[in-house]
Amino acid sequence: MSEQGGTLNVEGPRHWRNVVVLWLIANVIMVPIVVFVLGPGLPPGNGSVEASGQVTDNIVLLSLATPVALGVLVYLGYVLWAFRERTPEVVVDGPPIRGNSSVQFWWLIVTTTLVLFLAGYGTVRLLADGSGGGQGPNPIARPAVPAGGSRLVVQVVAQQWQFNYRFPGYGGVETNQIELPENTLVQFNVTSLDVIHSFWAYELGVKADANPGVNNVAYVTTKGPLIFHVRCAELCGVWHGYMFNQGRVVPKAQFAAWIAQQRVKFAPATKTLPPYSKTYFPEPLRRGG
Amino acid sequence: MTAAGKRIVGITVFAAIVCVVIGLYIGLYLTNVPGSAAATQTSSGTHLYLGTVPAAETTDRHPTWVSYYAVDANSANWQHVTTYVLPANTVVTVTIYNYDGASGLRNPWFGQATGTIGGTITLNGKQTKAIDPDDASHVFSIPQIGLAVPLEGVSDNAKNPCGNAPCSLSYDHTTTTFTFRTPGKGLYRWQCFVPCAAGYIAGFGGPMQTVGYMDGFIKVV
Amino acid sequence: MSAIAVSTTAPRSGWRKLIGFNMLTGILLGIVGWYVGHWIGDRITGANLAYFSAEAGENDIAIMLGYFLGVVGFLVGLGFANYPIKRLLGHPPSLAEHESEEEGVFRYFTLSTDHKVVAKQYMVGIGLFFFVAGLNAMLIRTELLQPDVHVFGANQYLTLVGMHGSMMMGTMTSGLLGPFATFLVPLMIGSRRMAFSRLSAFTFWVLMAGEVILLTTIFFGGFQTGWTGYQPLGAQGTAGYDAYICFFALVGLSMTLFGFNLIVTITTMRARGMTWSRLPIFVWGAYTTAWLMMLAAPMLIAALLMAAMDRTVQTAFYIPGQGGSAYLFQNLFWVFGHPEVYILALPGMGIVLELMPVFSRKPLWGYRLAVAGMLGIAFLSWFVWQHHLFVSGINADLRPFYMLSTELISLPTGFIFLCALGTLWRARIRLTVPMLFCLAWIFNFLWGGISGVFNSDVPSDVTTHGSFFVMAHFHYTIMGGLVFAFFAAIYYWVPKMYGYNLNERLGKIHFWTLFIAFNSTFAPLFALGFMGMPRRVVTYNPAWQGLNVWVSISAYVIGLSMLVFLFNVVWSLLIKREPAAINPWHAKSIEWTLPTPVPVQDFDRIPVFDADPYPYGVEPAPARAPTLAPAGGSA
Amino acid sequence: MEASASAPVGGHIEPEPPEWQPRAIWVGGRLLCGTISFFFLSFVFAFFYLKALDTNHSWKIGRVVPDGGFGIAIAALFLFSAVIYRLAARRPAGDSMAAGMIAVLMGLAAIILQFVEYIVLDFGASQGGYAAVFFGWTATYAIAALMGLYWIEIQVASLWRVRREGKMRETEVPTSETALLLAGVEASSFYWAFFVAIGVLAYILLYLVG
Repeated sequence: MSEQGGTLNVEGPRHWRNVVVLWLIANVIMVPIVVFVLGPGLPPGNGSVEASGQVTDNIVLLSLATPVALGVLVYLGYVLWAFRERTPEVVVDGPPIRGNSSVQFWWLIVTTTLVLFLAGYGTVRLLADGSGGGQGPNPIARPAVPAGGSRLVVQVVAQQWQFNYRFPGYGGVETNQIELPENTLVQFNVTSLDVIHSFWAYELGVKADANPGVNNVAYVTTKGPLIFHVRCAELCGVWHGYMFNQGRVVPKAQFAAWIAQQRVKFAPATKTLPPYSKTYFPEPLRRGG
Repeated sequence: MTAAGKRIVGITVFAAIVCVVIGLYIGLYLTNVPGSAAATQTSSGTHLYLGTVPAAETTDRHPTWVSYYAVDANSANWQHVTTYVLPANTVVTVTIYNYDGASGLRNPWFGQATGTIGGTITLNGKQTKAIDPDDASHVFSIPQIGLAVPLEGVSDNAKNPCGNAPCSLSYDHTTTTFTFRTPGKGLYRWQCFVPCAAGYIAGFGGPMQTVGYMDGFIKVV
Repeated sequence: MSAIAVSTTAPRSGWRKLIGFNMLTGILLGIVGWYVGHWIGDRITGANLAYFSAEAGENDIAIMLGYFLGVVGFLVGLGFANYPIKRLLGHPPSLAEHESEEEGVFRYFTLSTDHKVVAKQYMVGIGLFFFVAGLNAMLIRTELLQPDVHVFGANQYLTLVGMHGSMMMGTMTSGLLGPFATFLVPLMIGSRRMAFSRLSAFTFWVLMAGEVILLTTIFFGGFQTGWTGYQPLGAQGTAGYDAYICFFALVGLSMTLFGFNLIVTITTMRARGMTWSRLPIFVWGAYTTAWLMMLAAPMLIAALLMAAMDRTVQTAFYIPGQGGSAYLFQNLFWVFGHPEVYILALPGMGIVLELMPVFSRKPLWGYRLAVAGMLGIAFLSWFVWQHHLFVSGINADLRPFYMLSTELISLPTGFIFLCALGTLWRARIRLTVPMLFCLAWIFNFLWGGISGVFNSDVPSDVTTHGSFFVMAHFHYTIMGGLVFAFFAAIYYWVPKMYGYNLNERLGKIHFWTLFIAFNSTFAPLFALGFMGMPRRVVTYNPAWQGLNVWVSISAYVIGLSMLVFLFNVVWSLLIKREPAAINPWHAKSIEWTLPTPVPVQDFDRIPVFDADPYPYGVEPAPARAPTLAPAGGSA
Repeated sequence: MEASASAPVGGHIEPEPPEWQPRAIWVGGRLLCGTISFFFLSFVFAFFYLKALDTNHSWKIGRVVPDGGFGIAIAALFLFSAVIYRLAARRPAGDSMAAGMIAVLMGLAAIILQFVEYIVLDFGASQGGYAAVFFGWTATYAIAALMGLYWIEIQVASLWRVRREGKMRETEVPTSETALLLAGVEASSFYWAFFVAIGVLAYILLYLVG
């Protein structure tokens, strides 16, 4: 830009230096607080490997956002203090500064670097294990089975307004409760029978939309025993707010016992279910009644 | 009157109209919720009698919608209410007279009764665990406590089917009885899982989405 | 502008005014149209019930036709058909409606082609529905005082949520441009009028028709889908969803034509000397927004037409089992929907940057950078829409791209920030009410932007998506951004538009209560979202009740603060009526050189521009006020 | 400063520059093309999206083949209408009237033919994704075509009136009616040609690719 007018530091008190010093002080105070005090409390906690990953991610984002926010706030506070009109009755114009190319240049450099770093960092984290998000029918990020662990496929069947869970490895039994074995790579195949729902297991760091006719896969690697809450995160009709239940991560033996018991309990229903499939198109498709 | 005076009067009248409109909006629409019915206490325990009909009364707002009614077993008094008040931590015997035909389950899993005592229901006097999913007419379900009871539909070639509510016991119907233990105090919702809303995509709109027809609350006190 | 000055018919007087083309006739014909449409719909479907499936007692075809003919009747009654029919018969073009040459209050209830009248119509219309939507927000918070359903029905609650969202979105897309761009763009670029002045009136009245239609949803069972209207949930909705479809389609129509009108005006009708690099930054904001409105809104209309066809003639665009896809709606909706949120944000940025120089007494810092920022936002906003669908399972391998594009959009947004902040440097900041709102805009939008980073980052979004966190995020950007800019603009330009001052003390009370209550309402929602509270729920974990009560009470304070504003408006503009000075803010842009109220022809001569509108601090100071003879002051 | 430049001079009101309105019509015609292409882009997107997804193997349910004869007839009518009007718009104004009339009539014929096709078609709108796009796209296209035809018609009507009266009228715009008519014919023919190009695309996708 062809800027007329002076640079930032022509005269008077060294405002620029003051702002930078204040900003540094604010950072020295706030960043450790954010990283070490707020950080560990960030969601969704350490319920699973993926959830822990999200916590780390949130800490990184927050610790980068803090200096940015502090920069704006300190600057804003400073200019309001330093450049406020003390005699508002008289209208006096300020200096006609129309820009400063070096400030603009460095602003662009710094923000671009930040943004590219964030996007790169997010991509790396996402591609590492999928971060518990729904990845559609052909997942690109497939976490490895944990050492000494196993894997389990659970189908989440969402319908208005209840989540059911189907275990293809256990005779295709369908239950209205969910328990998962610890230290296991769980593959959730999320689908819906009617409208869009979203399977959100908060403590496990899993969220995957349940779309009718779509198999949306999300992975989670469980850690130790835990109670987790499942809620629907996509408006699905009148009982959307009531579409929740509680699940448990339990030791492997306990899980084996539980699933065996469920198979017996739901034997009559299992007989009538359609064969296990990644998507279902139940009749009637169109108009009921 | 001065011009300013006229404007003040005008503003006051306008403000009053706005307040009335807001009052009507809240009073007539927002808080217009179906009423409630309490379970009957007898010497044999707590009983709840419900009826499901293929269509609400002809005078109803939606005379074509399927609906639940609270039925008073003694006086054949049908009430169009869908909030049922039950005592906490008690065994309740529920009897549902179903006058509606079968429309089949979307998820056949709900053909099995769950959450009842013993996991069984009594259908027309016979004890059973499950019904054929294609014969299901409705499901009485309280998902928060894992209760789901399928209701068998009236046969398609029934001789004396009921049209609009109220339906007396002389019409063709199926009777389902089950017992369950109520949870602690609180408000629980119940719903149906059979896509029974005629005329709606996948049978899941209208009455299936509206409290007062195929949805309601269990108020445990 | 001879067209405006010449009147061919003597205006009617007294009650006879009511006979003719005006709002009353429009409403009456609208009602007639509704019944005619409904009747036709019943006849059509009566012949073929099975196919159109009207047996549910709710005939979507009849309702849609009723709405359509109702809108047509309303517009005909206002007189919108007169000119097109004349043209159809070969009459030569004209610019103004003669029917609307009423003087006085009555002209606000007619089709007016004076951009200043349309702007004031917009102001009142937008304000009305802004308050209706705000009332719904208060009611939502009332229900959320307790974790259970306790005041309203579960269905009514979701309808409230949907009405609040839809009405705010639909209204406030025109919230800044409607009143302010219509009023100011013709003044600022020296064009005296919008390029198509009837179209300008049309966009307003069609928006009002849409708003009323949305309100009628409560007679048809409401709609349970929220403002996003996702399919196939919408497809199974009651007839209340038809109202939603018609409302949003009309909003889309209004937006498209408004954007079109603005682009044509700004492109072709700038006065001599008003080069692109001298365009006031608010006009740039309007211009970039107009491109988004003109191109994005047609996709919304198309998406809603498909939804309407699914509901009426039984196509299967969104019915998965029949060859449709729920993703199709999500894609189309958000291809519109993401530009839409910048349609909301960009004019606000324009207003803040326009006002900053006035109250900093400095030229706008980095004008070209600000323009680049606006253009960059407008361009990039087309490439980010799938960040709304990160966990939907749609195109999972494209998520890194959308993450990048979403985060890239913070660069041009950063430009806007830099320009706002740079303008404050070494300034002489005057903390007037409009300036306070502008500064609050910076503060609020900062948090909106920073929380946006969490939503744009996929791993973090896995938790925040669909939760109260997202809700807090977009309220910080839209309410903290757009609504604060809206009030800044009101306090700043109302003296010019209406000719009376707003009370400053009440303005400051309004500002401080709103600013504090706003932050106190939405900051806790970030925490609630982080704790796992999903959006649009009627019930929640009792452990969250404390925070929810806090939020509800803060929301009520917002409501009270709005009542203070309302009182201020009523008191200052209707009762006290203290005449405003020509240039109360000592601003240097052209609208402040005109008499108050602005005469019908705006300028007697088409102005010639020789500088940008920010010549603050230039030595010697340019002559300000008294060059202005109040020539057309009484017109 | 513009402050002094804008000072109103009492009494005489300077009219706006006469080139503004024709230029606005020219730009408006182009912008409408942008709007309408984004509108139909949604249908193009729906077409490829649903075809690619083929959910539940329901892109086409049963035999879903539109009548190629209708397709080619409708597309040809539209195409001919656009070509003749656009070509005439580049020649003296008198020619545009006849061409415009033909264009309007052919356009109307195409629209009528479109609705006749629906009556004789042997598949319904609910027979899969293709049927949805087919009905949705062609119906909205036919209805949107009316808007373009209206625009052409007002040029034709004005030219007709000018011929009958033997002179241009005073307009209330500070621009001569000749200039406005020329701009109107030019812009409407450009828009109509563009609009018909979308129709041809619809023909290719729906009848040939489908």
